[in-house]
Amino acid sequence: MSITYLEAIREAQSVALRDDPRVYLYGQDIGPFGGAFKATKDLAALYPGRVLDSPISEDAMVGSAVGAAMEGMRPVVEMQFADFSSVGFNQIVNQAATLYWRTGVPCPITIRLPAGGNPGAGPFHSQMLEGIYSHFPGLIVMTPATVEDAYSMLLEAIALDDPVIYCEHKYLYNRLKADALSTSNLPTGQARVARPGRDVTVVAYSAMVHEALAAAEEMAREGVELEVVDLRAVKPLDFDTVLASVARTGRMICVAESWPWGGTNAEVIARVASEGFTLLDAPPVRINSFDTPIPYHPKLWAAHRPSSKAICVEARKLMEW
Amino acid sequence: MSITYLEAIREAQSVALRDDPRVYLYGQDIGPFGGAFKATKDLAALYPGRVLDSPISEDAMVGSAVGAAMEGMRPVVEMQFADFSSVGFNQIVNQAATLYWRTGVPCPITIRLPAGGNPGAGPFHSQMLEGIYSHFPGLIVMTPATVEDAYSMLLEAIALDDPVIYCEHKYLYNRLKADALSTSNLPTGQARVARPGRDVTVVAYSAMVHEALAAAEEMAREGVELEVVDLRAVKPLDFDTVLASVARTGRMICVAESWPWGGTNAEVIARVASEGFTLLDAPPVRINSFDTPIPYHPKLWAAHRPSSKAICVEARKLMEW
Amino acid sequence: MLNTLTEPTREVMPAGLKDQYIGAFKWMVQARTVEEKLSSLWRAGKVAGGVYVGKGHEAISVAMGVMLKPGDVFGPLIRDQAGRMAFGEPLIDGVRTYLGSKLGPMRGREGNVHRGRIREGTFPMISHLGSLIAVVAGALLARRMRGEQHVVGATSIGDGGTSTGAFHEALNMAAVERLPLVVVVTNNRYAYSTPNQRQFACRDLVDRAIGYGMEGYGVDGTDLKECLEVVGRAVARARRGHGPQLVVASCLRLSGHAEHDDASYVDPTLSTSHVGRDCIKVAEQYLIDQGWADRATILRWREHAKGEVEEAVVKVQHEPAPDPAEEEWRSYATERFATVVL
Amino acid sequence: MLNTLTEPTREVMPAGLKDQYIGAFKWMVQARTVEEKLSSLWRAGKVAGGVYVGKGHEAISVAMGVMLKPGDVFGPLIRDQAGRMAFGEPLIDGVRTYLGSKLGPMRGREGNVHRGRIREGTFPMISHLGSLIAVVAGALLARRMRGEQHVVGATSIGDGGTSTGAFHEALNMAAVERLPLVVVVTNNRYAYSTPNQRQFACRDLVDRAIGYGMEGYGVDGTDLKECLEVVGRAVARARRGHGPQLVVASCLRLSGHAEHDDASYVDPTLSTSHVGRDCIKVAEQYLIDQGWADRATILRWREHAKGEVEEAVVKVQHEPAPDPAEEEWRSYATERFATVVL
Ligand SMILES: Cc1ncc(C[n+]2csc(CCOP(=O)(O)OP(=O)(O)O)c2C)c(N)n1
Ligand SMILES: Cc1ncc(C[n+]2csc(CCOP(=O)(O)OP(=O)(O)O)c2C)c(N)n1
Ligand SMILES: [Mg+2]
Ligand SMILES: [Mg+2]
Repeated sequence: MSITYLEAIREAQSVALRDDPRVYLYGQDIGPFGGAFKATKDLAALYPGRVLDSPISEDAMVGSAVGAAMEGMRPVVEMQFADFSSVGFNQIVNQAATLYWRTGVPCPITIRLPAGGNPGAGPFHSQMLEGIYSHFPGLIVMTPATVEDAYSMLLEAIALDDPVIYCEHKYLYNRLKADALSTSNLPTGQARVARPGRDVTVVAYSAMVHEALAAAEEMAREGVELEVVDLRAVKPLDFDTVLASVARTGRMICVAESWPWGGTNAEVIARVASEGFTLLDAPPVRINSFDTPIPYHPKLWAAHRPSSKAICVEARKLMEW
Repeated sequence: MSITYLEAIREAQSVALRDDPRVYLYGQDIGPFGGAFKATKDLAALYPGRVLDSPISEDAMVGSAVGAAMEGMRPVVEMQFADFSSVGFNQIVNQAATLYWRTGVPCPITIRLPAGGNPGAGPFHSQMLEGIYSHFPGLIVMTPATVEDAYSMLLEAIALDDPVIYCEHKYLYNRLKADALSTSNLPTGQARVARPGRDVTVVAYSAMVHEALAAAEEMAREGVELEVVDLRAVKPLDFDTVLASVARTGRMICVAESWPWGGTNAEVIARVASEGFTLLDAPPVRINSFDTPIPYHPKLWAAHRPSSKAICVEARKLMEW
Repeated sequence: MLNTLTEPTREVMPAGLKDQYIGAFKWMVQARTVEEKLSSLWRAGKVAGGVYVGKGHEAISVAMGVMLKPGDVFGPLIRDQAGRMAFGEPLIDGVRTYLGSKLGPMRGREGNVHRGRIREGTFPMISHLGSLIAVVAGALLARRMRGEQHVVGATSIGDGGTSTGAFHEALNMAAVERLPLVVVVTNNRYAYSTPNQRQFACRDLVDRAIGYGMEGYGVDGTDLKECLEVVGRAVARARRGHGPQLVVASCLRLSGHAEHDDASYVDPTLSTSHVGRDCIKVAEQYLIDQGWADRATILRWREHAKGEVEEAVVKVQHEPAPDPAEEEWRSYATERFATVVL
Repeated sequence: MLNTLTEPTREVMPAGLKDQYIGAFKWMVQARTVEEKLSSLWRAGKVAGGVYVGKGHEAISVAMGVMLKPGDVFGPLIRDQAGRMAFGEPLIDGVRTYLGSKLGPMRGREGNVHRGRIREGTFPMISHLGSLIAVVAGALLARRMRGEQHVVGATSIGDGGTSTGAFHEALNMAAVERLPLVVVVTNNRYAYSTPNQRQFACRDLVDRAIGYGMEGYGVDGTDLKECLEVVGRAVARARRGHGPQLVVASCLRLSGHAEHDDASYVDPTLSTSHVGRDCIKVAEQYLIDQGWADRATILRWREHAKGEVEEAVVKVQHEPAPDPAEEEWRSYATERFATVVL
């Protein structure tokens, strides 16, 4: 049996619906149609009355999920694209994120953000917003890079008592396959060494993990070992794993598909600089998309987005530093 | 003559309305009433038909400003509180910020965000969102800390051909006074050494500049010299001034009132670590508000927010490192 | 669309109208009394932040609290002190929240009107106008999914709040889901300083109802009896499965937006017109005309309310403020993230 | 509220109805032709991203383009190929944007329907539904402030788009400012896969007009003549200072949401009902019935359209793609920030 990243997301929602009567799904076209990406295929039929088509009302989608969560439900909201969460933004960062702190009542909602770029997707169907949501207290932000994590982390997101921004990368939907779904897996808050290596730590998450692995493959041929750390979740960040790796390698490249100002790369580098001041033998390197909207044309898009090639270039520079 | 930070903001708008027929103001209660904070006092009477009360519709307020800017106007939108920009968020980050890149037509709008905490203001009337807006390509984010900057930077914001998020700190409104308004001033994109010092660079902006200056005053009594760098604008960041200062002191503390994950502090530290790797003799220090919503009670608020005391504590540690 | 503006129906008026009316009136007096006290405390510098009173809103607000039952959901807004207490919020909750007592429902983390007790069905508002409506709608969706029958949710919004996208999305969603939601718009003629003509261009906000496929009612917000009848009817119809209901109450804000605001912008002709009537005075006259109470009795009620308020304030003033050192500074319910700052 | 659903008025129908009708028809054919071509290019893997066609929307869309004048503002949405061209967008703009030509108005930065020429009055949409309406409103506000008289702005939205907060805020603001804005809601029964009954609960979306204090019209979107009359009337009334106008056109999306979508969810009874009519076939029959054109003539028009489309496509296929190395990667208009990355 082989299962894709996208199927894993569907499977996790199916299992959650099966095992927990408090779970329901809400989003545009997720009912009989099965969702724009088919992440809820057949679920409306399997779980009648629990997979609901919403109007095009992101604010009310999230707001209503918070109200349902107050009543003990565990809503899973699908944004058709991560980019459209910008119109549900207020309910996410002010209503959902603050609820537990204000009232002591948990807000166990999961908001699925189909995120990240694909050729031809353009500036409003490609965004990576994990750095935006992580800035707000009260939100957990997951960025699974593997089929196994897509599955186990979504189940965990639904089980957690806090609001989770679950960033699923559209580029991985059908490109990633696994033989089976891990029933047990690392919990959120623990990063993973995706590939061990002696020379340079490459910190990545979501689709960039695979660019990092490709770069590691290429650099290996040149005798340079990259250690790839998959953050898995960007808030909370597992810092011990990053520091331990940098302690071994003394060099760090942070790769993120999001825009350069602030965000996860800045957060990771700032913390390494502060908490691991003596660990780095060379300047930390940051690789992001360019500071422009995400271009439509595949050629522009490919240049705008960090690539394994760019990682290799920086890795070589680091080795010569 | 003495003028407050708030009066400087009013004055700048008055001058802009007087000198440029393309300028108009739009926001809730800014007309005859003069605004929740009186930042537009008397302007509706002075400039009939150009200072308009808006409905409580932040999305449409910003969206309409973009449309007017396309037609060559220079709208200034007042959010009643920065926190409410969360419901105008999409028009800011997706409509306004991307316009020039998409079309080559500039988007000269200014969005005034009365930002930052005051005792008793609570979680939704106190937010600092400069780190959120800076993440998005196309936005300029200003964070004036002085009466002079409040004035000259607002005039500059209105004159610039790009959308500007102008973060004015409510705590400074009536607490800061100056004798006169500088007619000439540093342009945005240049930071300012607010106080020179030999030992530790303290990077700050907005209200935190004054906590830093107070800390510098106190540390001076202990024979430790803090050099206070006022960033003035957080996007674009003037990095040369920061690096030059760190090159002198070898130690850095970054202070920001915003939440700790990401944001300006992380950005500054990440860049110093990358571009000034050899300059630091001690780990860079980050001081932010706590990672919770901003509390209502003045006692909690005072503890939640970075203070000169906290800066002194960190400065002493750094001197012993 | 039903519009009972002209002839309120008696449909849901119980035999016990008198008791209901008197009970509601007492809450109105209690609300006015505690808010006057909080205002004076604010003027004395004893309240951090603002004080937002419901002067002129008491009749429409209390009608919500009176018509909802225990087990229902209530999403009060800025000017719902009367409705809150009628629905069950203890008087002391408001006092504690305004004075920042650690023992209050918000523990000093939130202040003034940003309070509630979710488990008791009173949802705490965030400041962003309109955003609470979808939350109440979601709670009703959850109740339905859990198979709970005949639950109603009511929530308040102002004339200004109707201009928010959140208001629109939530009403439309509630209508699509046919939720038992009662949305009460209190048109007090101003949003802070902004008059109706700068806020909307329709003849009457009740004309929004048809566009959502909701039942809509206009009501004279200065007349407690009509408020009880119309809100009572809307709540009853929601409970009986007729879907969301829109009630638009007409009144005037008889205070500044908050205590700092002298409201000098209010059109004086409004103040002297029908909408400018003080709903408490109107109700008092009605009680007397009906022979349900005499001035002496009403005075006793007032004195009683004063006494309770004074008692609450004195009690709260001796309660501890939150201590930053003891504060857990915790944003996450998940135990293992409790101490994680980043 | 005006509702001309039943009896469209002739008020603004010029003597030259015949020429106007024929001109509009040709644009409809042109639009259908180019979109069919783009769809086949997409199936052949020659278009990155999606292809969104206006099949079934041509009549209502073209009516906007025909009724607006040069100097007016147009905010087309997903399915407005016909209206775009009628308002003046060159055929090649769409082809270039879909094929990512560097020479297109969006220079390969944006694709498909996200295109426009602001200086010519056609505003490019971002993807977020509803967000363009306020932009068009703002442009009209600016024109008024600059003292320009009799300018009209028209913009499109779908049945699904009416559920956005942005739609509500923009219509309300336009009504408060009494802007000459014509909002055309094309109710094609589905928002992607979502049917009307999961999108709204009112009888007819035109019932939203009264809640904004706008004039509202229903129109049969399958009947070009009625579309021209009703949109013409709305545009004329907006131009004459009667404030914003809401036109709700009734039709069926005769395609998938995008080319990848087989639209198998569409209720077959709708397809065979009146709204399922193909507005181009209906118009063709009308031309023949009126004796304004015979089949041969119409065929010639089709062939002409095909020729122009083929020509444009061939031309564009030989045009350069954007070169990442030459791309300026610039987000800021301000010269001194042009190179500042952070
Ligand atoms: C989205 C949003 N924008 C702005 C504000 C600031 N604000 C608080 S109350 C208020 C006026 C509200 O007027 P209305 O809705 O009529 O209620 P009223 O105060 O009259 O009872 C405004 C503009 C807010 N709370 N939320
Ligand atoms: C705010 C927002 N949410 C979701 C989407 C994704 N989306 C794109 S088109 C579409 C359906 C639009 O339906 P409708 O408005 O009826 O227009 P139609 O396609 O039928 O012409 C959706 C949900 C979006 N573009 N914007
Ligand atoms: Mg009001
Ligand atoms: Mg549709």
